Amino acid sequence: MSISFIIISMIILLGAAAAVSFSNLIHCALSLAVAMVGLAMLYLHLGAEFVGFTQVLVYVGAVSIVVLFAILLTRPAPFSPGVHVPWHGRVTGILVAGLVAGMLVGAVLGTPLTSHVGQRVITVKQIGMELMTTYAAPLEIVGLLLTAALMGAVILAAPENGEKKP
Amino acid sequence: MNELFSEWVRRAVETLSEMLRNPDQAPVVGKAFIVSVFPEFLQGVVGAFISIAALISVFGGLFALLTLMERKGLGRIQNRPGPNRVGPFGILQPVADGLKMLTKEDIVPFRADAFLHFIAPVILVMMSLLTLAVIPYGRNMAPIELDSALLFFFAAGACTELAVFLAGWASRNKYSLLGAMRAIAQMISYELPLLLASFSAVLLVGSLSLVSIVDSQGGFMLGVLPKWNVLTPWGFVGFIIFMIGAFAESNRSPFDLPEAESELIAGHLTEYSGFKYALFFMAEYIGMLAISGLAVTLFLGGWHAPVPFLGWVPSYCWFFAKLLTLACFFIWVRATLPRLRADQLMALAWKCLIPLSFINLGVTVFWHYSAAWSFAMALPARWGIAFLALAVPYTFLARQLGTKKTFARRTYRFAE
Amino acid sequence: MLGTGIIRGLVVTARNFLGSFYDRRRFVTVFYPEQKVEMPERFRSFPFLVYDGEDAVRGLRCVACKICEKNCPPQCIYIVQQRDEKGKPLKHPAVFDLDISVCMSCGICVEVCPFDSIKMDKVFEVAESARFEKLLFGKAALSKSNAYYRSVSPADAGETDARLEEEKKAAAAKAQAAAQKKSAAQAQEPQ
Amino acid sequence: MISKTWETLLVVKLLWIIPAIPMLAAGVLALTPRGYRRMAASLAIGSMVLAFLFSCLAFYATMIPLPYSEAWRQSYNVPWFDIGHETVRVGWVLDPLSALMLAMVTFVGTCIFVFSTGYMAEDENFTRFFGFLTLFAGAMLGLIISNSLLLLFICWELVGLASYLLIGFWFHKPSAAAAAKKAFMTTRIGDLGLLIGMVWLYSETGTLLFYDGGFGCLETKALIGLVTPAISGGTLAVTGIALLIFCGAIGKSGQFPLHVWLPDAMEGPTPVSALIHAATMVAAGVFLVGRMLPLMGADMILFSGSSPTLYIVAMVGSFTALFAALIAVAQTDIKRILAYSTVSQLGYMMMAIGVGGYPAAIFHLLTHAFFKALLFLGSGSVIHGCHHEQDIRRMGGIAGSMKITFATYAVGMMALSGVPFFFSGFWSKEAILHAALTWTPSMLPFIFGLCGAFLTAFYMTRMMGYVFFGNYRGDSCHAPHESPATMTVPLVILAVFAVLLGFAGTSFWPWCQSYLTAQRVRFGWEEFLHAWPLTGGSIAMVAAGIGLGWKLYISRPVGGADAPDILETMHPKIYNCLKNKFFVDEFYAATWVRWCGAFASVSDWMERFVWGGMMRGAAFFTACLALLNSETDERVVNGSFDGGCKVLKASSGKLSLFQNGKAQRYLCVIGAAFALLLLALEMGVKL
Amino acid sequence: MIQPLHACLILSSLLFCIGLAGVLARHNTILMLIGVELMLNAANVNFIAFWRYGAWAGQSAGVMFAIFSIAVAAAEIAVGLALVILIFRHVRTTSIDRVDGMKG
Repeated sequence: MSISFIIISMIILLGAAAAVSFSNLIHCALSLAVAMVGLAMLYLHLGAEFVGFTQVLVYVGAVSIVVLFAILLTRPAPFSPGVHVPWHGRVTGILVAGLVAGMLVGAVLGTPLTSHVGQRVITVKQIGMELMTTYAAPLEIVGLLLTAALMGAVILAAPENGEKKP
Repeated sequence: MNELFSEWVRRAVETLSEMLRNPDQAPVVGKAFIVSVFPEFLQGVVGAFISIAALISVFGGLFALLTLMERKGLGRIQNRPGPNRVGPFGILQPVADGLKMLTKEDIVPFRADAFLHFIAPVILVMMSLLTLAVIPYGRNMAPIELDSALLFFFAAGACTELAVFLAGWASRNKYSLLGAMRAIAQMISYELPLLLASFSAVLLVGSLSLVSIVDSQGGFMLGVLPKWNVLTPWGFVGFIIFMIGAFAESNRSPFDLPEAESELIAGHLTEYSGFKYALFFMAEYIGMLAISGLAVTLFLGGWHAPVPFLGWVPSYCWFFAKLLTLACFFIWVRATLPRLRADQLMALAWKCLIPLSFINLGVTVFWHYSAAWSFAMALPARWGIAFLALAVPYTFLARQLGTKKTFARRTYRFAE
Repeated sequence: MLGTGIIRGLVVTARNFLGSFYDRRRFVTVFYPEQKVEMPERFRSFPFLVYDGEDAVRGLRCVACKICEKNCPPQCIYIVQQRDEKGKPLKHPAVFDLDISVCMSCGICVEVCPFDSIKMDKVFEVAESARFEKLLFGKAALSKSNAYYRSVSPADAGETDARLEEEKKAAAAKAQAAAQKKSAAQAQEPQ
Repeated sequence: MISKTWETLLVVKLLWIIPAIPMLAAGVLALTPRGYRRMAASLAIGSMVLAFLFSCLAFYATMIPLPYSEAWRQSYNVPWFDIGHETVRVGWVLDPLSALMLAMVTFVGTCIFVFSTGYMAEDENFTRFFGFLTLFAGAMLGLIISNSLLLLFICWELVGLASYLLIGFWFHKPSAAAAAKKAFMTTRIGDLGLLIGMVWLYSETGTLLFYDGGFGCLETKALIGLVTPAISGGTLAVTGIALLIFCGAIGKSGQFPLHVWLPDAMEGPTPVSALIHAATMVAAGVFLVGRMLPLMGADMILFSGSSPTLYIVAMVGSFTALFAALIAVAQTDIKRILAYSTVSQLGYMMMAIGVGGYPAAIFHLLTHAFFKALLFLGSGSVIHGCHHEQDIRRMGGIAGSMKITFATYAVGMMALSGVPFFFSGFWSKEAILHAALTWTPSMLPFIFGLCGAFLTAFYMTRMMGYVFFGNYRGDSCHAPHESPATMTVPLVILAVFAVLLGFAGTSFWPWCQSYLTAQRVRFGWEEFLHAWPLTGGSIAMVAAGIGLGWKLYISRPVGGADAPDILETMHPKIYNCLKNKFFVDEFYAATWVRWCGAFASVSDWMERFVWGGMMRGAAFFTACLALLNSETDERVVNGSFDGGCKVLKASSGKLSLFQNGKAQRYLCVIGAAFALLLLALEMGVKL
Repeated sequence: MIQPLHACLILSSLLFCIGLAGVLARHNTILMLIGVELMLNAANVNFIAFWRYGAWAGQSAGVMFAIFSIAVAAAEIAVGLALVILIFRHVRTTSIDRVDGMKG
């Protein structure tokens, strides 16, 4: 475990924690982007170059933008009554999450695993070959899924007939 | 101690003579020498720092030069001399501009998100500079040789969208937010043709690495014509699509809607002043240079010489010559074309460029497979088929873009 | 065909670019502080007061009638009439202030002046470091000789001078006639 | 002289261009707006002409390797995709069969395309029509050249699709829509057999390529593997596969049990009937059987020289030939007569393959394509001239006003009837009958074929009599008129070929047959003289048919539009039976459709009464139990009821907290349960 | 000294639990979606970690899974946010607590 790993994990964890705890939604989405950049750095650190750059391209370049748009599109009407959030709901959630975290960490630490020490590299060419041979069917299915998701999202979010523009 | 010093001097002299003997590799040799001075564990860091320093100084200089060139060039095109006061022929104008920007008051609007307001231009500049890291500037002169360099370029480019949004949102100004939204919509729309156009080069080379893409463009056809991608049908169309996308991505005229001064004050830049504004300016110019560098790398043969007998000129000179040519083209276009309307902008991207770039990808595949043709008229046949496959859809797409609407003649009513 | 228009536009700008190097006549600008554009005859900047002769005080044509002050749309003129020891008004302004920062160069003061004493200048380089003090021109700063007026706008000045001459002549003739009449009357009276 | 490398490398490797050109045109036409009529027509015809030129090149390439020492066949295979560890490969093959078919399809197609520009000139969906036509042409060409059963099947389905689209081209007519549906579904029945046969073949041989340098499924190695019981697990396999594949051919070529769709398919535009339902697509079944001939005849080894598969093929074919010819005698729709004639002629081809006359079958396929396309186009011209009237009883006497059409139609009629010596149909029919005569297992095909020849001559003469002779019986306001040049020029070209083509396969100079079997063509009168008795017999049959037809329909002009047919007055019962096509459709309606309905109603009855009754019984039983229970409850537990009720209410109130619609509450429980599960697992691991 | 594989796994479990906490404790649907994204990414970290440190040489399944997972996550967020916008149009709020009825 190197210093860079610790720094990267701090970025990821702090970014993630910020993403779920800020009260301003825009700040949350931006923190999510920070966490995603951290994750990309982690992938680079682990040698998965392609995944790292894809992570940035997809999450920072697309997903966080979409989230930001959604936030701007769903701002509550002015003078709407704020939602009263019961404190115990929050505490229960955090407690349950903490419990799960404890269990998971315990499980991980309790499992003997050996780490492979040498460097592992996967080139883009290899990935491309794999995608076109072994993973050809998943690739097609993902393509289909993305198309379906695109159309589904458009149909869902498109204004219905006769609906007045907000 | 003395011996050590004399050894160092001897090696320095050797390096210098090597650099003089082989100017093509001079920067590489020089860097290697400087790095070798430092102890082993520092060498990686020092090498990186040298690259960074070189990049920032060169591109900072280019930025300054470009602002000057832009102002002079625009002036000439409009029959004015352009800036000519500071220094001989006004060449110190960028310095004066910089000083002015530095000394201006930094205004942060009341109720603005101060931190985000500050961080947005920083991220923008950072990401623009990051994109410079993977471009091969000369033989053996890519700062980072990545296997997926093109992906890196676009990943870093994608982050600029976020920065633009930040700038718009953090300003708490409706003009800023509108401008930012426009900018994001435009960037996302034009990223597709940009990516698709560059993928045609990737498809043919079979690698995302910019170094190998440049390497594949070395050599000459028939002894005179360079094997640049732009000199193939798919490469030519790809280059044009790429350049249109590049204009839009760097928010340059005629795609400068996000900062349209006459409609949106200055878009997401409205609430920025002083040095932050200068940073935005710098990011825009560096982004423009970076994307021009990518265009040079993908389509214009990178650092390869255009004619065989000029091969002795150092490779990086060729790269920067091509880069500056493209930058001048940017300025030229800015002086020529008026700004598009928002719907025209989107129609151009989605109805014309994206279909065309898909067709271009198909033509690239055809080109790749028809390379094996060996009969007598193979080359003209390839050209002919590729030309037809591109020109016919182009005429159709272009025709349906042309607006058939005729607007009613405007009438003016003067005060009586 | 999409694209041909763009190319044509590029050719036009390129022609302008290259033309700007070999054809100086294309240039619409001059190197300003060194070179200056010859101002047109009718150019006007701000008003000034004309005096005849050498003495800026006694030669001043202004009689402090305040017509210009009343007619000035932005009201940038301020006039105080001079009075002698007894308080009797004299035909001379004690104070004539003109706020350059307010003046809009409309020239109405010139139109209404019955004495041709206020005229439009051609000096436009009036930038100053202080906004209120230095741009409020007083009588001394405003007074300029008729010779100067003749040098900045010769046609106008010539016309004005000629008319003044005419009037003077007419006045003299009238006076002469009156004198003759008077003398004639005086000559008849003794009889 | 062009070198060997040139032809192998270029022609075979680039054979895919031939189907690709019309396919590309179809793609462009699919995107073309309605208004671009001229562009659509020129694009379609241009693509066809281009494909024809390339086909000529391919045809030429197959002629080069003469002398015919061995079968000239070149195939080129490319890997398509990987499934697991298997690589699926497709390819194309160039041999005399595919070269001949290519040339025929592209040539006839070009003629019909040109004809269509005139025939469809007033149609609103002109561009769509040409889009479908080019799609069909591309798929058909792909079918012809494909060297893989998989690729062939894909193209096979594509031509089926194009046929469906074109039959239902005037889909606003309910009859056209129904016919399209019928055609599609009927052929699907056969295609199911083909698909099963294909899968079976793949599982037995491990390849779907026809020719693969000795490893294809039609080559010796695979065939030996198929017929060797020790390897393939049963002698049934080869016969089963062959018969299943033949099922596909039956469906597509309209052979006996599945012929019902073809006459109905005449609802489509006439050029479509000419191209798809006469000349090319329906012949694909014959082509398939011809292509798979090594497989079809492979069980010959098992059954000591006589193949049961080929026996079935011959029987089905000969029966269809006679059966359809009989029906054609009593039809009154001009296109339907031709459709039944097509079915009959396809039966001839099938029969020829079955009796071992494969080259005769293919030769007949070629000649038939030309003269049947000619006849269909001629009928289209007649229909066009008679203002879209298709009933032959309302025509008549138009020979004078439509001279070119009449002349070309007469050529086609004589070719189809087998008028001796100068018409192509004579020679091809002769070759088939000769093959049938020499077939030892049975004489039935020969007899059926001879009867069919008689009937063919008869019904064609009848049709001529109805259409071109006598008086015009249609609407007197509109006189029939000759069609424009775009329609008559293709007719003339096709007529010329309908005559000339016969000389490529005469029995004294059987060039076509020799070319197909890769033998040197020999000129000699021996064959001709040897077969003279047979020839004389068949000429006599044809003469009898024509003479009878002449006597009944031409020498004595037909009375009026509503007058009964002469045959009807002579034998009303038989005529009625023929007129109703032997009641096959009714038979299907009475059997299959009825059975399906009956099965559905049986299921319904079962649902209603048996399962429902059981349910009701169970419910009744439960109700009884409940009654008993309530009695007990009333008496025994009444005292403690209130208390129990209270407890229930309280606990349900508590329980309802878990079902409150708050997603996060649910998630919390899930998370907690997950944590507990992990805990349990960890403890378990520790223990 | 803790093994690198363990470190990665602990990082991913913590990330997962932060996402879980976000989903459980926050009432805004968009924030819940952000939490789900974090959880998905925690899974991705596991894939990459096992690819990098696992004992099975020559396998690229981890990287492939991560790539597919990113694609699926992109689809998920698109549809999820479309749903959120749709719900917002009906009930004018993005709070999950208000979305407890089966009727719009």
